[in-house]
Amino acid sequence: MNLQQSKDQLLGAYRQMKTIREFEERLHKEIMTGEIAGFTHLYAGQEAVAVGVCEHLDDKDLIVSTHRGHGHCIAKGCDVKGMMAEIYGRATGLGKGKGGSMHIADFEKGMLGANGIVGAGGPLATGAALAAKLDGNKRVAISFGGDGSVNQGAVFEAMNMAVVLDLPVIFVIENNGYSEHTGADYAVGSKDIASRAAAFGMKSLQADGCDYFSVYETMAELLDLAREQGLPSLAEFKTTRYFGHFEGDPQNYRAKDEVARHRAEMDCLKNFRNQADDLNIALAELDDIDKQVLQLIDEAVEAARAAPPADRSEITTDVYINYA
Amino acid sequence: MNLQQSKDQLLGAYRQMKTIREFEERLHKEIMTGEIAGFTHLYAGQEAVAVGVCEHLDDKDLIVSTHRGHGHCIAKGCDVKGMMAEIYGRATGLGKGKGGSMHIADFEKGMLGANGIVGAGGPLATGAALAAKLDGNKRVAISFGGDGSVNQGAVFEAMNMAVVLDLPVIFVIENNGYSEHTGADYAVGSKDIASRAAAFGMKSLQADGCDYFSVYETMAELLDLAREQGLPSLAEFKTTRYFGHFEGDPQNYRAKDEVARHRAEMDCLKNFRNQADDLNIALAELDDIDKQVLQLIDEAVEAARAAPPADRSEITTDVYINYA
Amino acid sequence: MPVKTYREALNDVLHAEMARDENIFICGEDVSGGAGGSSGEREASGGIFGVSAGLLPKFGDLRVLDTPISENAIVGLAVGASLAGKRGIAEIMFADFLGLALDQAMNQAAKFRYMSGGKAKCPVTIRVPYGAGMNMAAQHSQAMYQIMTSIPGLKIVMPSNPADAKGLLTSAIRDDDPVIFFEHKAMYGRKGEVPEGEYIIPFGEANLLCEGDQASIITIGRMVIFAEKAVAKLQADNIQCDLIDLRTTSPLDEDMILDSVEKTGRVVVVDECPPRCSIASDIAGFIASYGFSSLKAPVAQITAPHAPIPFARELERAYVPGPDRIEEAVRKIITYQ
Amino acid sequence: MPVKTYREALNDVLHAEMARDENIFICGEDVSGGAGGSSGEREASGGIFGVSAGLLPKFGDLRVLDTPISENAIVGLAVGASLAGKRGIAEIMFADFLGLALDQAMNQAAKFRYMSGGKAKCPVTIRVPYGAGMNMAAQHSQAMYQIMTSIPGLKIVMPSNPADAKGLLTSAIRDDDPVIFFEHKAMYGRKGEVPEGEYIIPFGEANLLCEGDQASIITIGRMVIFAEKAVAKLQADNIQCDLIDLRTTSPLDEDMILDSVEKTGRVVVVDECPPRCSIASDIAGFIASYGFSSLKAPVAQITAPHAPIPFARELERAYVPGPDRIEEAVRKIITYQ
Ligand SMILES: Cc1ncc(C[n+]2csc(CCOP(=O)(O)OP(=O)(O)O)c2C)c(N)n1
Ligand SMILES: Cc1ncc(C[n+]2csc(CCOP(=O)(O)OP(=O)(O)O)c2C)c(N)n1
Ligand SMILES: [Mg+2]
Ligand SMILES: [Mg+2]
Repeated sequence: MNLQQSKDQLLGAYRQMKTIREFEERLHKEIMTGEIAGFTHLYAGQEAVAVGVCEHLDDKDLIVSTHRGHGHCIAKGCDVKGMMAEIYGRATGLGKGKGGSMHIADFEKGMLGANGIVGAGGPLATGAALAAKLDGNKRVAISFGGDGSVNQGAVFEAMNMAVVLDLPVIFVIENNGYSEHTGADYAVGSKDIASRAAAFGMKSLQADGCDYFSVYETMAELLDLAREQGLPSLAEFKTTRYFGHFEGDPQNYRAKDEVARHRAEMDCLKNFRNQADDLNIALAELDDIDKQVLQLIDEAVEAARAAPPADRSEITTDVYINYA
Repeated sequence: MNLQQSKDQLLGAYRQMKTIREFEERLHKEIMTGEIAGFTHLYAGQEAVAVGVCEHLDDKDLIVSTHRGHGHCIAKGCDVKGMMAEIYGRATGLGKGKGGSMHIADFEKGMLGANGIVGAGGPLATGAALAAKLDGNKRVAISFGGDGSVNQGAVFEAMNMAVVLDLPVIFVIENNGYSEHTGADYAVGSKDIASRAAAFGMKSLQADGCDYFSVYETMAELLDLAREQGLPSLAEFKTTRYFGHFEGDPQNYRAKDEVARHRAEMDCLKNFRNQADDLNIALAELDDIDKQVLQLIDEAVEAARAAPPADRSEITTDVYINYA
Repeated sequence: MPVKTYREALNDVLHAEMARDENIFICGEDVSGGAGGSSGEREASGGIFGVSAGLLPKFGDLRVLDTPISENAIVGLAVGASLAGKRGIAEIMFADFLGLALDQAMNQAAKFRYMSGGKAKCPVTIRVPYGAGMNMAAQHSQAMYQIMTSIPGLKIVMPSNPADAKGLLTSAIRDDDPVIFFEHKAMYGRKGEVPEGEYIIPFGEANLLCEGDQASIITIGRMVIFAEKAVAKLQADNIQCDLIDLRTTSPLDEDMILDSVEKTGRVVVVDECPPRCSIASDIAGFIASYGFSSLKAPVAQITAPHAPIPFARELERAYVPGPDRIEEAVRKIITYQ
Repeated sequence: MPVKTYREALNDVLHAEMARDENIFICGEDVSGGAGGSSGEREASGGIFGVSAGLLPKFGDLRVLDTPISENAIVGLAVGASLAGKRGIAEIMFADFLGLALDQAMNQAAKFRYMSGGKAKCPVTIRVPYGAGMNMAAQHSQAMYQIMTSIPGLKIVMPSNPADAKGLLTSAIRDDDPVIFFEHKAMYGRKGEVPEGEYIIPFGEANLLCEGDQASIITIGRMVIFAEKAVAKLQADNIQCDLIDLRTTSPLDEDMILDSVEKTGRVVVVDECPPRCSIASDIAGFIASYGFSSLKAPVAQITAPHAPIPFARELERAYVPGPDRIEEAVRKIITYQ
């Protein structure tokens, strides 16, 4: 497939990936300070998937994300400062500090929320796809999920439902090799995620999730199926995560050098830089973006820190009624 | 495969099928009288599956059944009179009249219950198989389910779990073409049930569910896998039901002549009789059995009618505590 | 006013609302029935209780969706679409099956608006036939509304007659929050007068069915019918009660409850659930906390026993609270000193 | 007596019971962790809260089963095996995920014995880490015990300290009925004295933590700790209360509740749930019905508000009932005339 992307688009994609990376690297540091509450699942390492998928989408398209949602949010256009403020539990957060890291959403941007329930996004995305279908305007829905989520009944039901009702939903499975502390090859009976799609009667493709171009091209094909024929499909992207399952995870289940090796060999940003020449992009242009991104993240953290904490009076708003 | 069955076993199998058939035909009539409460799902037409499976099992093997459970119960050795009494809501019923048609069980016989929740049997049977595995005595577990049940998340989860944990459970899917008023080809996205097993990493076979021998031989192979190697598998049997989904169903979704055609062409008892000669069985022997069965069913109905109604004092027994 | 069955009243609303707003769709197992059947008759049933009859021929299979047996995905389908601008109506064939779909109702539908700081709305209606009385045994007879009432973010509705069925279902579909709409299976055939044209009953407004100052009978759903029978007998003995049909348990018409308790000081709460964490205990507790100063006698809680629902006729009849128990409870509390 | 954490106390019981009875197994997501990992370290975590640490090396992977993420099948696995002669312990990582497994708990485990007329037994224990207080937000902080308490056939247990954790988990595993065992996430690290050797606390026996005749504070789980703080402050002002830790909500120690109410006539119920159909309302209702004659003041229900659980520190802290609210409620009801 020859998918011409304009230079602007390419630089934009790089910027998105870099933004996600720095957002997460910075959070990883900030969490150590104890200033951030709750628990946080970082997306670093998987950026090419979120961005390779979302580069095809506009605000009318819908995505449903996971517990590891920051990357999807940024790729779908959520405001980075609003996200950071939310993670810090600030009144200025995208959810007024009520949702937190696992529940960042921006409905205006077609981002139907990170989700703390593994697998719940499958049915929700089929619903979003139904909305798209009813509107008849070629919108699509994406269900992001991990290798662990494909063992959840909800996801199987959703896949079957999507086929039965002919819904334009794509199940994007990010296979980072682990669900929490358990290896994907152990928990996925067939050891083969993509082939499960066939059992439900839909097409599937598998590709390298650490290469932006491979994700982008794979999605182009499946999105065409969804937009033009209204059909569901599944994409499995092999990828890796750089941090623990959640912050604080000692990762005893991973070989000592695994992350370092993946960072060295499978890094999506490096991959992109390595291809810069072929793309007619000067490394200096990328360096510039890097600087801008770092500044943005700095500003986001500063703004979050300076922002007022979530407002107590909001505890009982946004839910329909209060009882004595 | 050449599976020699003794004449006694063959006559026994025929008797079982005939008992199920007459049990259901009789219930179909009795329900009209209004004497039987609740709603009842009849198994007539599918007898070869229950019997072809259960002929391989003894009391130590475990089965989990469905809302359409009478056939499985009889085939697994439940007392026919106790069953009839249960359906009549009598104190002498297998569950003292507390369970009813959809919840007949006999744990001594390895019959872990009919079940009103479509798909719930999948996880339960994997659990039963785990018990068998822990005991290490080559017991197996069977999960009976319909073509509708294979769209239920619980069943998918169970299949994956069975593969991941290597459990000796066989998912027996009786594809009678319908889940309630909906065709199997509509609701099963892939239109192919057996192949779903592959998605979970287990073997599957498909066979004629209206022919006792075909069921029996298919199961021999899968049971071998389960007993000798401890592995799960799936069998899909194509079959048909002679009555409505539940008693009272006008069956508008079925072609007018479908049941008559199936009764004429796909009947498991007729199939068996047609092969009697080859099996060295005289039709008179089968006629004898028929008579005995009819008498048994008569007696069961008479006994149920004569039995005392379920005992009110039992409303709050068999559950651990009463509150004011 | 025309006389209709509860089923017809509900069916009328579905027709009227789907005609009014093309964003509304309905999904569930066999909501039309007949998909993939050999007769080719595309609407074979219109729902196993007939509530969705005629929708498929009128609104087509894009908006009337027969689904596989996948309760969690059915609710998720309706929720997801409702987050994305539609108004989904999902049918869960028996309330008992909410056990499979609770995540989508409780962790998804109920929480989106809150978690997003008010950015999301989720105008989904989940219709659930519920209740005992038809000998459908332990897994097809549960009320379940006590469980759903305990979940913040959901509105819980249970009409006790055809007119309310109309007014409340209309409100449910138009509501911007998720609503769990309980329809009692044993009431589908019941008849009653139903107002013509648009008819809306707001949530949180209980219905004072009759007035009296000796006791307050507070109840919901099918229990209202039994309470009415009890009231008739009591009236024959000149015992006059307030009879309150709560209509919705969440929101709850706290004012009407407290006003009535203030007047009578004596309360019988009637609930089809087993006793623990039930609507009966919830209302009794509410009164113990907020109506205590008016209370002159113990609150009588009439509930099912703490046991699963038995199958046999004799057992189920004794299991489900009936008019006699209500009547007896009233007679007892009005003499309490 | 040795001092142990709540986590250690639970872990000790799992070790002791699995050693005692080879019919016991444990299953759940990452109960050992490390299956299929690249380090080859087979027990990578011993449960994300560490409660099942050391079991895999000791009892092997036939009895310590890491499962896929399939909550409904996890509970079903344990239930099915328990029907077939084993004693299954299933871990559902967060109580909130019961929304996915409710069918197996409610429609299966809870009902088999009854539906079979007493022929079945289902000695399964479902362990569920629960509760707010760690800023885990709306889908990882719910209590859920009110929902489970409403289901006949289940026993509901929630220890408030390490010793009770030991005594109650031992009872749960040995019980022939299904038990939902709630472990508060914020208490795993709490220390306390734990009796050595076999230690069993029977279900349905509440713990009277301190005595006083001015008010009865009735509570459970982590709220016991907050109630103890309130009591300490009240005692400083010479206000003496009964403090009852229910330990199990089903069965419920009705006698201890009624005895205390008879003595004090004034009650504060403290519950981590939102108000509706909660344990707070359940106990308040129970007292309104069965302890009314002793009651001298409104029953104060201290609960979370009717809202999902917010994320931010400031919000969650204000959301969860704390010592101040309990103290204040006691001060208020003891002066009620
Ligand atoms: C229903 C449910 N079960 C369990 C969990 C706990 N949990 C959170 S993330 C996770 C692993 C998910 O693995 P995967 O889908 O591969 O996503 P990844 O974390 O690798 O991004 C688990 C078990 C949960 N949040 N929801
Ligand atoms: C969880 C659940 N959903 C729906 C139903 C209602 N129901 C009972 S049987 C049935 C159809 C089952 O179809 P299938 O599995 O093919 O079995 P069959 O009736 O053909 O034997 C349905 C939808 C149920 N009992 N349980
Ligand atoms: Mg993963
Ligand atoms: Mg079928």
